[in-house]
Amino acid sequence: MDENKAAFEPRIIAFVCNWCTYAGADLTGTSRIKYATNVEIVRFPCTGRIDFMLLLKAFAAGADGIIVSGCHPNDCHYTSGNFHARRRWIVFRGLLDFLGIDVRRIHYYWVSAAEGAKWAEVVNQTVAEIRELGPYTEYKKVANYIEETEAAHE
Amino acid sequence: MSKIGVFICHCGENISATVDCARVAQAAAEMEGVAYATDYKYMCSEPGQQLIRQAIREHNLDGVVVGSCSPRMHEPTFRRACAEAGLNPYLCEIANLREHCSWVHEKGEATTQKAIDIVQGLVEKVRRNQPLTPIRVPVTKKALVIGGGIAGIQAALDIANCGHRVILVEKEPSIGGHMAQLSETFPTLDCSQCILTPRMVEVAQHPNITLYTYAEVESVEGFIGNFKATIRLKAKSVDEKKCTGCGLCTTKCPNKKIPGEFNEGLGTRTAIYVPFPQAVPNKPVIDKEHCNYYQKGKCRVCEKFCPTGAITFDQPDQFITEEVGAIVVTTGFRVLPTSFFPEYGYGRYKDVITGIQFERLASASGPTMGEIRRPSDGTVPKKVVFIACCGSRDPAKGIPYCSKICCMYTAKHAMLYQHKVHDGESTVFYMDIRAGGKNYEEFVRRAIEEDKVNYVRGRVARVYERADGKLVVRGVDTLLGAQQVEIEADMVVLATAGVANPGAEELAQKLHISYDPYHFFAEAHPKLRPVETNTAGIYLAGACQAPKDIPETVATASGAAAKVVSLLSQDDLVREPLVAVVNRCAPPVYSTCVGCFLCQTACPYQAIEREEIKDRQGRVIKTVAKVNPGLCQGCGTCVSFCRSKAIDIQGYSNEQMYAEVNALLNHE
Amino acid sequence: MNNWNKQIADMLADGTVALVIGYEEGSTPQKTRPLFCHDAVAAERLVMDGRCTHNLAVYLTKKELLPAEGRIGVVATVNVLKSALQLMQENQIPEGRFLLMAVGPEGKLTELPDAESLRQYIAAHPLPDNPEVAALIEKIDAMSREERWAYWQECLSKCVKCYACRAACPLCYCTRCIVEDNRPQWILPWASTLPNIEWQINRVMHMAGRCTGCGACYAACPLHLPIHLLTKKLTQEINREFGTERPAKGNVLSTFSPDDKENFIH
Amino acid sequence: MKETGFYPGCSLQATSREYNESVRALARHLSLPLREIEDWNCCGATAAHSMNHELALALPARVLALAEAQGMEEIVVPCAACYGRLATTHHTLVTDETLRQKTCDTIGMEYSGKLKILNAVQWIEQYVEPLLANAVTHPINRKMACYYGCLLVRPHKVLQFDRVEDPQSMDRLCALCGSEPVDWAFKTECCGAGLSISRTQSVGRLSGAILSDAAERGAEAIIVACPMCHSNLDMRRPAANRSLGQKLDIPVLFITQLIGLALGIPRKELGLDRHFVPVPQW
Repeated sequence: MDENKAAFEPRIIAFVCNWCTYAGADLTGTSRIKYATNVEIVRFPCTGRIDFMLLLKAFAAGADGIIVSGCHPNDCHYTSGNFHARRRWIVFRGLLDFLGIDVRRIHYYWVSAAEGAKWAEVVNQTVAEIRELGPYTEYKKVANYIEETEAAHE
Repeated sequence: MSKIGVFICHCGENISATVDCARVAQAAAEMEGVAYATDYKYMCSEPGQQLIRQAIREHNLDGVVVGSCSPRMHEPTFRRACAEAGLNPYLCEIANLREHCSWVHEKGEATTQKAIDIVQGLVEKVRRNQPLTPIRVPVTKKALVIGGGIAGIQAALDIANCGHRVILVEKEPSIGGHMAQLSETFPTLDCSQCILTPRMVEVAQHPNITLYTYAEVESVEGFIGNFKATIRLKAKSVDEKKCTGCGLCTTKCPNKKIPGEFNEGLGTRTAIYVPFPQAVPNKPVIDKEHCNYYQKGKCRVCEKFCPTGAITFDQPDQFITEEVGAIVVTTGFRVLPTSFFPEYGYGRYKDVITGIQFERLASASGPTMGEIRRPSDGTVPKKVVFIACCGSRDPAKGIPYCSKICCMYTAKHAMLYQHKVHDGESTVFYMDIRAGGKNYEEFVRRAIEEDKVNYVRGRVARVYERADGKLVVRGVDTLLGAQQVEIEADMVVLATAGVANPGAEELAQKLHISYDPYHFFAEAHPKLRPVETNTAGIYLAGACQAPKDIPETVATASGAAAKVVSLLSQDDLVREPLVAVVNRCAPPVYSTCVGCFLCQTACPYQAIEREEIKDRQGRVIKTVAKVNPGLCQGCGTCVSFCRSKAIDIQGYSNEQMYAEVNALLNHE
Repeated sequence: MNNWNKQIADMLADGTVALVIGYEEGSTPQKTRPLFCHDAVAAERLVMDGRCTHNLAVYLTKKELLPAEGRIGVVATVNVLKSALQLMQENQIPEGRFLLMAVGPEGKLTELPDAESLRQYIAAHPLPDNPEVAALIEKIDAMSREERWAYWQECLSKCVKCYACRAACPLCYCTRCIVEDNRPQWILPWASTLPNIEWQINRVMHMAGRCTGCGACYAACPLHLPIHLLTKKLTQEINREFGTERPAKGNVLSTFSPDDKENFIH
Repeated sequence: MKETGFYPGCSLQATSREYNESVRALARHLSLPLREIEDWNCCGATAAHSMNHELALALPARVLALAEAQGMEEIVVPCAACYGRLATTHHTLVTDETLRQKTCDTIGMEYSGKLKILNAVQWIEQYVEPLLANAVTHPINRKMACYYGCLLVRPHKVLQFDRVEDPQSMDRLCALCGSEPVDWAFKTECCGAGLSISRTQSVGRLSGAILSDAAERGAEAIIVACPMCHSNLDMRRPAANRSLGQKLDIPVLFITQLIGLALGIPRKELGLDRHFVPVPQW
């Protein structure tokens, strides 16, 4: 990997459901599979609980990338939370793309409680791809209200 | 200003090998709102827990973050420790420093920094945690069992024997279900009625069981522990108290040619009838659709002959309501009729029958007294062809699933036929033989090897009646190089697919339980919660879930009964308070919920109800959503759907999650 | 006086309705404006033609503007009817409270007393798609992602957060809008690019499967920001992904199909 | 009246000219406009789709694209084999965008998939049936066995036409012509199809079984809507009779011929004189 790219360590937030992906990530741990440190996990009861606003807030707070992951279709602990989430993401993603928000920075996965190895792959792959994309400067720029106003004055 | 305590566990060396635990504790001590932070070798050990309890008391902590293993491991342990020190257990959160950090990263600065971030996220979250109390739901100690087949009978008896009261509702005039129709049962060939009827009698005599036959569930309201069921008692036109069950009326009824349901149309019954001799209760009902008096206004012969004056023509349907704490659905299944199959003659050929009709022919109590005779002319068929998988495993027929019981009962039928007609010839067309079960494979082998049943692996394309009236079965033998075979048969028995009962969908909607594309009721979890539904307090057993044989049906019935008994043995139901709540606020707003109720379909548990907010005069000011904490399972789908953020979920509230996300990213 | 004006005047006179909401001549000949008729005399001023673009359905949820008792007539355009039907499905209009009426080409007044009649009338009177809107969306779709971002950033940086788009929309009827929720403060209250973008994303997501495409949001925007393109695009996406049929109960986002297709979840 | 495109295919130019003639006679008699697709080619039946998937799509796709380019909204394809190929290709192309693009590239033409493809029976149901009640002047009061064969209703998933195991559409049309459809068992059995030339004996056996069941049920004619079925039941009658050891003279008519007769169209115009087994005067 070239030196400059390696210098950038992306900040990534993972929104995961408690029953599948959180448990899957636990299994990665118990299996002692190593992965990149860039991802911080937030635990939700279900992907159905993940508010699209929280994704936007993560970007606003400085995330360079986001992982959303839950139970595979038909495996939801609450039977249909992931189906509701899937619909929400289909619509949301289309809207973000139309607005020019970089949808390549939001990665969606199904990771079950048995897929410890997959979780490590998911993290490493996402980190690599976001590293390739570089920091999400354009979003950070509008997120910073003060800098933005100052820029306008100049 | 909050006073959070942070406790970093080394987990021996499991965490401390790669994470600098002391530095994490140090960093935590400097976080806003943190009053105390420390690290310790084994936080889950008794001294470790004591350390937490002591710190809570000494520093008056109002929140705790334990940085340790996964919350899925020790969250209950640490929450209990907090509770012991007088802190509400829901004010304790676990930072997963082992599975999500120390075990998956190498030793280094980044790893320690990540641990600090995780702790920071949870500190911010816990600052916004609310003390919660477990939800208590009172339980009505009575169960409703819907359907009086073997599953319902077993479930009712098991529950009743544990000392709880049971209401058993059966829509037919007698309990017994399909099992009462069967001749012998595989793989032991013991007589079905001989093992079933004693249980039927036990139900009737059990002091804890109230039996309503000829009755149907009209509606169900309420939730776990607190259901209210309305039951329609269809008018039997016979006063059960006066009727002695002498049966004189059934011998006198002039309308004798009605195809009997119990004999699957192979025998007849009268308009006033008892479905079968061993029926429970053994008292007749009048089938209004076929009764001369109800249809034409004249007759009343039964009334004239009844020695006790039990006939009550003007009896209306009655409605009763029962309050119950749990419901078991055991409504069973049915098999497709032969008219479903155009390729087998659409039910036009009298001697093409279903498996259940064959059961009646083979049954000693059946229309032929157990002799195998053709429905068309009453002769003994010398050549019988059995066709397995009629409809089942055939996506073109809309039934891609395996009906599971047919392989076994077809083997049994062929065997019974060979036992009864010694010079008979039987052929079974099959796709695969699925004989998984105790002594099942041996049973099938016996049919093939000892009873010389001719098994042909292949599908039957067509059954047709030649102009001379002979049935011709045209199929293929795939083990003989896909050769076409044509067999003349005196009788053809179709192992037609087991399908959901008509009305299953309607009942599911009444009960708010889900069903699969084939209208079989859906389990809460196919493996780990096989007798529960998605609606708490409603359980399933038997073939209403999918075709099942008797042992499996009885096993699920006892399983469902165990679930019911464990529920009814509690005075109160205690549930985790991690449920959704619709906000309430001061007048004139009352709640920021605008009552669009679009959230109702987002809830998989029908937990969202309507609540009317009224003024002092009782006028409705506003109708808003209300989450029934007895039903809510805490998925939070409604929370992220609600536009005005009027619904929030305890334990994962908007404020908490927002704060956690921000805190995780809030450093350079 | 048109025949239908007379009919409405009669309804007001005999108390069939307590109030009629419709349109009257505006301050310039090119425009009409909303009119609240409380008596038969005022009914003479009611007009109905192609200039009536204001979505009157926005008043149906404003209790403070409506009489406490009695039925309220609405002389409606198809857009008003579509919004009213949506409001009915969302439990916002009490059954029988409003008498929706449409005026046909010959001045024939059609009463639409219930949801079913509304549904039929709307189905029989499809509104043509606005080719300009479609062309604009196509133009933006054709841009590179960076160009789209630059376009919207530039565009929405001008928003002054007056919330006229919200006020004009009949379906933005929440008692407390998410922008007024400060626990947490989902969207910063001041007008600056990011909060402006976040507000629009929220507004549009909340319209998913509900927006009737009347364009009132755009018409109300004092800065003429093309925010209606967002809702229109969303509706297009929803129609493409889940079909044009809306669920009979619930909403596009509060229902699902196990067969929903996407290509981005791995 | 809307014009319907017409794809005759090779059979209707050769062995089944009477099918072509009778379809056109019906259209003429009832003033139903038909326009033959210009420059049509072989549908590729049997040979292509058992050898080369790409070719099997490209051949029918060109026909479909031509029809579309010539401004047709729907086409009628009387030959059941052609119909099967065209309808299956249409279904494949509209459900698989990649294949559609690839096939369009191959043929160098565009096909949007908006075309509606009718078989003869569907065309009759849509245009002829509504007129029958008034137009039937010579009801044919005979017993008929309607034989659908394998191609007309299969694969059901693609064609979505009639009941696959027990089709009824021709039975209904027969009744409208004054005939009595018989209930029989061989409606969709195999006639031997393309083996007509290579294994005449097999065709004789299979067709023989069909003929004998129809005859035993009292049918006075067999009604078909497929040139292949017609050839096997009519032209291969000697082979069938040999296989049966009988001399069956039950005639085989196209559904269009039966309707034509009921409408009083002269036998010559319907091509009834072209059959091997003579059709009696009814």
